Amino acid sequence: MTEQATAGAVRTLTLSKSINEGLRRALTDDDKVVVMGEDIGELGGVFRVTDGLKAEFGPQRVIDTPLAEAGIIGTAVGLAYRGYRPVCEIQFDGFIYPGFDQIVAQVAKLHARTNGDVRMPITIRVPFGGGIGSVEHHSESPEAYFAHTAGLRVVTCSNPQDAYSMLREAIASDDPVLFFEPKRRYWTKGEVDLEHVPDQSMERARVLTSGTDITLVAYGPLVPTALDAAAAASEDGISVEVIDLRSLQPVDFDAVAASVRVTGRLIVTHEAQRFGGMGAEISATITERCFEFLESAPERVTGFDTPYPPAAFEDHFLPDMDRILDAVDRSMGRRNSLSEWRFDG
Amino acid sequence: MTEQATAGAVRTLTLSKSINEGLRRALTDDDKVVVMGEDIGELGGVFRVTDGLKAEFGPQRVIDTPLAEAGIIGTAVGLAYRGYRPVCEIQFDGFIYPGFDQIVAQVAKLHARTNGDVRMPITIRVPFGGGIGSVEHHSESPEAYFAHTAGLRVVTCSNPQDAYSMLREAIASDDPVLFFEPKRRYWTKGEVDLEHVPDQSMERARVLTSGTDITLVAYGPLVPTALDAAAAASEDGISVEVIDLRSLQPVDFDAVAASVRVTGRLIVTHEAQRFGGMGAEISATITERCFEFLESAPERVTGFDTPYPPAAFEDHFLPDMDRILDAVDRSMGRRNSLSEWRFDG
Amino acid sequence: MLLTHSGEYVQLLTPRGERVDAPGFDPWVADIGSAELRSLYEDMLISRRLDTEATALQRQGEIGLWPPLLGQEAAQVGSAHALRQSDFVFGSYRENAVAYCRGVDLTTMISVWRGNANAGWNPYDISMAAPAIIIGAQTLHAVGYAMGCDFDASDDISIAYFGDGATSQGDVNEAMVFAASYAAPVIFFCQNNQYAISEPVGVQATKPIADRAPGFGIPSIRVDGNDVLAVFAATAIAADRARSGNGPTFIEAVTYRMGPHTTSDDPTRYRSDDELAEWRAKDPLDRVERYLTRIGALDDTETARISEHSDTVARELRAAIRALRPPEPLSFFDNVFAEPNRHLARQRSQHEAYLASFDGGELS
Amino acid sequence: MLLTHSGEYVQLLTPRGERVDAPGFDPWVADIGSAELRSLYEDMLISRRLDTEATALQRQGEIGLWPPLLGQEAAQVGSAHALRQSDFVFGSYRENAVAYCRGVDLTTMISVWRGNANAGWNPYDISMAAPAIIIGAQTLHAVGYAMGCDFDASDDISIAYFGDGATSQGDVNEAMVFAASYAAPVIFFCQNNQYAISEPVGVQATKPIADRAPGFGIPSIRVDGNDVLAVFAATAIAADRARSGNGPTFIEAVTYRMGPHTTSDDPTRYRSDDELAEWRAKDPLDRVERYLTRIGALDDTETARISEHSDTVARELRAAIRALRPPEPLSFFDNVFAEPNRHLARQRSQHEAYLASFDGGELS
Ligand SMILES: Cc1ncc(C[n+]2csc(CCOP(=O)(O)OP(=O)(O)O)c2C)c(N)n1
Ligand SMILES: Cc1ncc(C[n+]2csc(CCOP(=O)(O)OP(=O)(O)O)c2C)c(N)n1
Ligand SMILES: [Mg+2]
Ligand SMILES: [Mg+2]
Repeated sequence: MTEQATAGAVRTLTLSKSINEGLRRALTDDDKVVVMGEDIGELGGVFRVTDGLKAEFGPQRVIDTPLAEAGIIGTAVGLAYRGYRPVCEIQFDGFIYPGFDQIVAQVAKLHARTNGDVRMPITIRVPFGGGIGSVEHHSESPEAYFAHTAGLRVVTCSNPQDAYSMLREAIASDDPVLFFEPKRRYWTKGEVDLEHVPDQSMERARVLTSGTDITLVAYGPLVPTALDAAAAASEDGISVEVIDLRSLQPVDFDAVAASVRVTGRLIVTHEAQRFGGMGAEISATITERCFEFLESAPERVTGFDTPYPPAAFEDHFLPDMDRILDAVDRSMGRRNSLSEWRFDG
Repeated sequence: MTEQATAGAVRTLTLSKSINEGLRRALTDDDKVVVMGEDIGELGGVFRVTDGLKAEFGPQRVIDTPLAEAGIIGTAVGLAYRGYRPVCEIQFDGFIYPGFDQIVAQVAKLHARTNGDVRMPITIRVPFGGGIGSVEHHSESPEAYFAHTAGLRVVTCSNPQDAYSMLREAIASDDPVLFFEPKRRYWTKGEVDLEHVPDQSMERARVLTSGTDITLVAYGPLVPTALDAAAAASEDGISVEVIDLRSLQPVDFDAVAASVRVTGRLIVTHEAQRFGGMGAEISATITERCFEFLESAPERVTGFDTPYPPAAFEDHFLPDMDRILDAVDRSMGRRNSLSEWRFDG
Repeated sequence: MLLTHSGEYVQLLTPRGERVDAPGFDPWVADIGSAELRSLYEDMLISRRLDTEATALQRQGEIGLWPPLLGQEAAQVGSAHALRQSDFVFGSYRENAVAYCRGVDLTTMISVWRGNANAGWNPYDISMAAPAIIIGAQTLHAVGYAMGCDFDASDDISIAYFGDGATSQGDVNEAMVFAASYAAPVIFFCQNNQYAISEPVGVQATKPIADRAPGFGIPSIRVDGNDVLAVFAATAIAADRARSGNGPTFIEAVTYRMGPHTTSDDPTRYRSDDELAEWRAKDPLDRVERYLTRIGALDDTETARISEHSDTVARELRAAIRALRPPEPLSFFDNVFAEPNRHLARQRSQHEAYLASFDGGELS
Repeated sequence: MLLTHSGEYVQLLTPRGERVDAPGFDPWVADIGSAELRSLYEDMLISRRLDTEATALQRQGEIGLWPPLLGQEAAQVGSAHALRQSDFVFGSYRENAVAYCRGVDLTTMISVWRGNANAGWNPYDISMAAPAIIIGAQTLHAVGYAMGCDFDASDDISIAYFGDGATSQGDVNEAMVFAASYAAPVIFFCQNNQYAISEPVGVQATKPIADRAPGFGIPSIRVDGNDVLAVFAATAIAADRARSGNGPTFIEAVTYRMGPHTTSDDPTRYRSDDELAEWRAKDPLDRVERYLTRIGALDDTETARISEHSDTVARELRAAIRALRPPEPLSFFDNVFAEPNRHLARQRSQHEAYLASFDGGELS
């Protein structure tokens, strides 16, 4: 690939358009790739992520399915048995549960079940997360269910380039990948190198800003929020290292641990409910691996342990810069509103 | 209730028979209680837990259902709308996933969805865990999925008295309860006071042995294993406080924190996969609440992040006394096989 | 067992407003005289008005989303009128005309679409469950409820409303299995409005949807869903069967969603103007108006009265929306559990303390 | 669209071993002369022998569990013989006679029931998927596979085996929706063995199971599942339809599980001796033996040869079990992922280090 080609292939795209281009590229490069889901054909998906693909690749490559998530995943399993690489779209996070059994009992386990004889190179795309003022079931963050399920890879992207590159890597992977798309960032724009070659970097976390006081781990929709918080903290003289986790299963604990050994402090933020969420695992593992380095207890800034609330409440439910900064305070040992809560047990 | 009545009501029962008696009592006391599931009628359930109930209460109270878990949970939701208190049996842990959507999107959320107008007093009984040499899907520990789901209560019992009392309390609760039964302990015997009155203690953890060096948290099938480990450790001069967690959502963090503030050390053990399991949440929360008290990093002794393996491997997969003792060593700061792993990142 | 045969289709009122004979069905509308039919018409007209109004309110930013029922008024109003108030309704998001017929308070209904609540009304106030957004899930609830009616030896019944798309979901099929197995007094009411968002019904089914149920042991009726009399008759037959211990019935009401899937949808991407025009000619209101006019049951006075009534209801809807206040910020913690929950109480208090730490309560 | 009508039931060979005419079906067995029928008989007999042997081995503690197929030999062998080796089979745990017909290696088959593996054989070796224990899940896989055959413009097809109980699961119904929607070249082969563990088929269905499919747009055939010729014919018809682009077919093979659900089950708790006796009289092997004997195709030499063959296979099974070695302890880490996985590699190494810390490797 010449420099010119690279240059020519860099375009400014929205995150959703990057995914569209990633799908187009995967469909072009490998005729075993099929894209399937509800309303993805004629309509181009409710977010237009699959816009134009059916017209370009035809109804056997870009498949409008009946309205049944177990059916989508289950037929994808059969297609994988036959050597296909299905890319399934689940229309919204909250609609993945009817397909849960096929995902955890079939997709996740078939490679192990067959002693490695059968591969499940299935990518399951899921627009996830809140902040779009939508109705029930349209704003959930179910990633922890899948990260807890042995046999699945789980990733999420926070910017257009990652959306494009990680999706291509997910589709190319011989293992099943849950690909969570931060739907409220679909319209975020960024430069995308369409010639970027998948390089097995999907499972690596990325340090976005380096810092020395606190390690702030975020992923998907909260990465920009984390960057804002880091900027605000730095005005206050606190140096925050922001890590975009990218892969949620496996987690790049090496990267997080390396950072915490420098900073001695950890904050994890996600939209999902706190109890048993990704934050718990990251806090527990980093405490195991960095106990002697920790200056204060890892903090979690997350959704609450309620169902995702109606739109009128979502500003309260969703972690924002202020709540992260509040945790920054606690992490630095400054007393604030919540400090006392530590000791009420 | 006179002392005599109490005395007369104390019987030595297996854990499974205790559940049978708990169901019998609930069916007797409240004619809105219905028990439903696959093979629970004529057959009395594959573990004979519902033995005799259909003959005693008839087919409208003890209902053999079609083979469909979503159907079982979904019709239970409708019965709850109508004022019933359904007790659903899922035949084995690994068969709960087809009902996952109805559990997480309906049962868990309906009370919140309706602003408190509709109650979901549904108990979902699930024999769970491994160690019985069975085939795939019959030995899983899916509790973390439900504990992470806002709106559900999740409990498990480790002895016949708790099996009886907690089940009655679960059925009496106006909230949905996932009731996990440690199937490999179904044949454990113990004294059961059948007149024990449900006393809202279900969500309280119980300290089984008090100790000063290490807090060892277990639940369900691993409670006896934890007690064995504590006994072995005490021969080695290490004083272990064993806590039977009982409730997994909510967790009685106050009890665990109180203990850790004394011991300064925490070990959590469960059969479920480690990543994102209950151990992660307990480790993270206790680290938050007891950071200054911790002498060493909380340890987790759990199943591995593989699917539950075929029977030939389950002795390796399942935490046992030796693996707990190994963690006791690390927790006490003695170097052992795994100590070096802390620092490899 | 099919009450109608495959491909057949019951119609009592043609698009031109002619009353045609439908043996077997006619007796079930014998009590519907011109006054009753006018009242059906009135509810359909008001439903349409409410729907148009809500769509407009969404365009004006007063509510976030609205799923129009334009074109489905006969299916919803006709079936709702054939039920008793003590029967229980399990619907999807689109059954707002059914809710209207059951006397829903407009404020509570609209609060959902404003984003203030997930389900506005108290289900026990109008014997109608919270709207189900997970496609098909409510059909199992309806069956369970009906089993409860049966256990209670009550002659109450339940009805499940769902769409053509929903018939593909496992839940809906399991609902039929359970309903048949327990001979539950439930009505499966499928509004086949030809689309599941962008997907034409042919993606879900290669045969008429009414043909599905008989294989489960459930008789089915296929009706012109734009014909309020046919819908009423079919629902009355099904309700009578359920009440008299004959178990479930499946109704396919063949209709058309004349608007977008929701106010977020752009139907021009997947269907033609011609198709829309074809269905507009089968409008469910027009035919009743024509018929009533022809038989002299809709004179100018009546038309004026109904029009005024619909203006009033539309005003009420607007007033309802204006009356909506932002809910108490932390109330989303309150109804997660029915019983006190220490874990959540703690989180709520923490967030309260956090909010209090802002000068002037910046976030609340 | 029903290839058989509701309640009808295709039989070519009566329990007494009489060949009866079955118009429409007879041509499909025209190629089955006495040699071919004897070979079907031989496979059925060996299947039964394997099944009896495995049951005995479970009683002796050599394997942990066995799901007997006693009584279902005609359904499995008859259908398996109507397939090509390049067609793909998706079955449940009970299709061990199908696996035998497809040439499964007995060691790999039995390793599952010994607890050494979750699926013994390599699916691509015998074009037969790993057994599905989650009831009904495999039917969707079969449909997806068939869609793939179609996309490949191959005339390979797939077949899904499942039980009467499975028909209640959402997955099986969704599989029919998808199969119909894409006209997938798949055969739905339901062995209605009258029970789902303890539950008689009446709990799942109030009508013959074959009646379910036509409502989905899938023609169905109901056959005497204890009649190997009828089963063969029905499967051949279905396979031909699939191969020639006519989409899915549903077959209900009416049979009986003469043994327990698995070796852990006690069927006396839920069914009568009389019922068993009634079905014993309809034994799938007896009738073929009677017929072959009558037409002189099963003389003493043949009987002796077949008996010897079955002894050999039984010996092979015992040898296979004795040949099974405990698997390498940590191999359960190895195939979770197809690609290297750092997280799991780390856990494996940790556990290895842990095991090494025991003197003499106590745990390994
Ligand atoms: C389980 C699930 N999957 C997907 C969706 C997204 N979705 C919302 S409405 C809809 C189409 C429903 O079609 P239909 O059942 O015909 O009802 P209609 O909207 O036409 O009234 C879809 C796919 C959902 N709400 N639930
Ligand atoms: C999803 C699921 N639920 C429950 C079970 C437990 N189970 C195993 S076999 C069986 C009965 C299956 O009956 P049927 O489909 O008729 O097949 P058969 O065993 O008769 O061959 C049940 C309930 C299971 N394996 N999977
Ligand atoms: Mg529709
Ligand atoms: Mg069966």
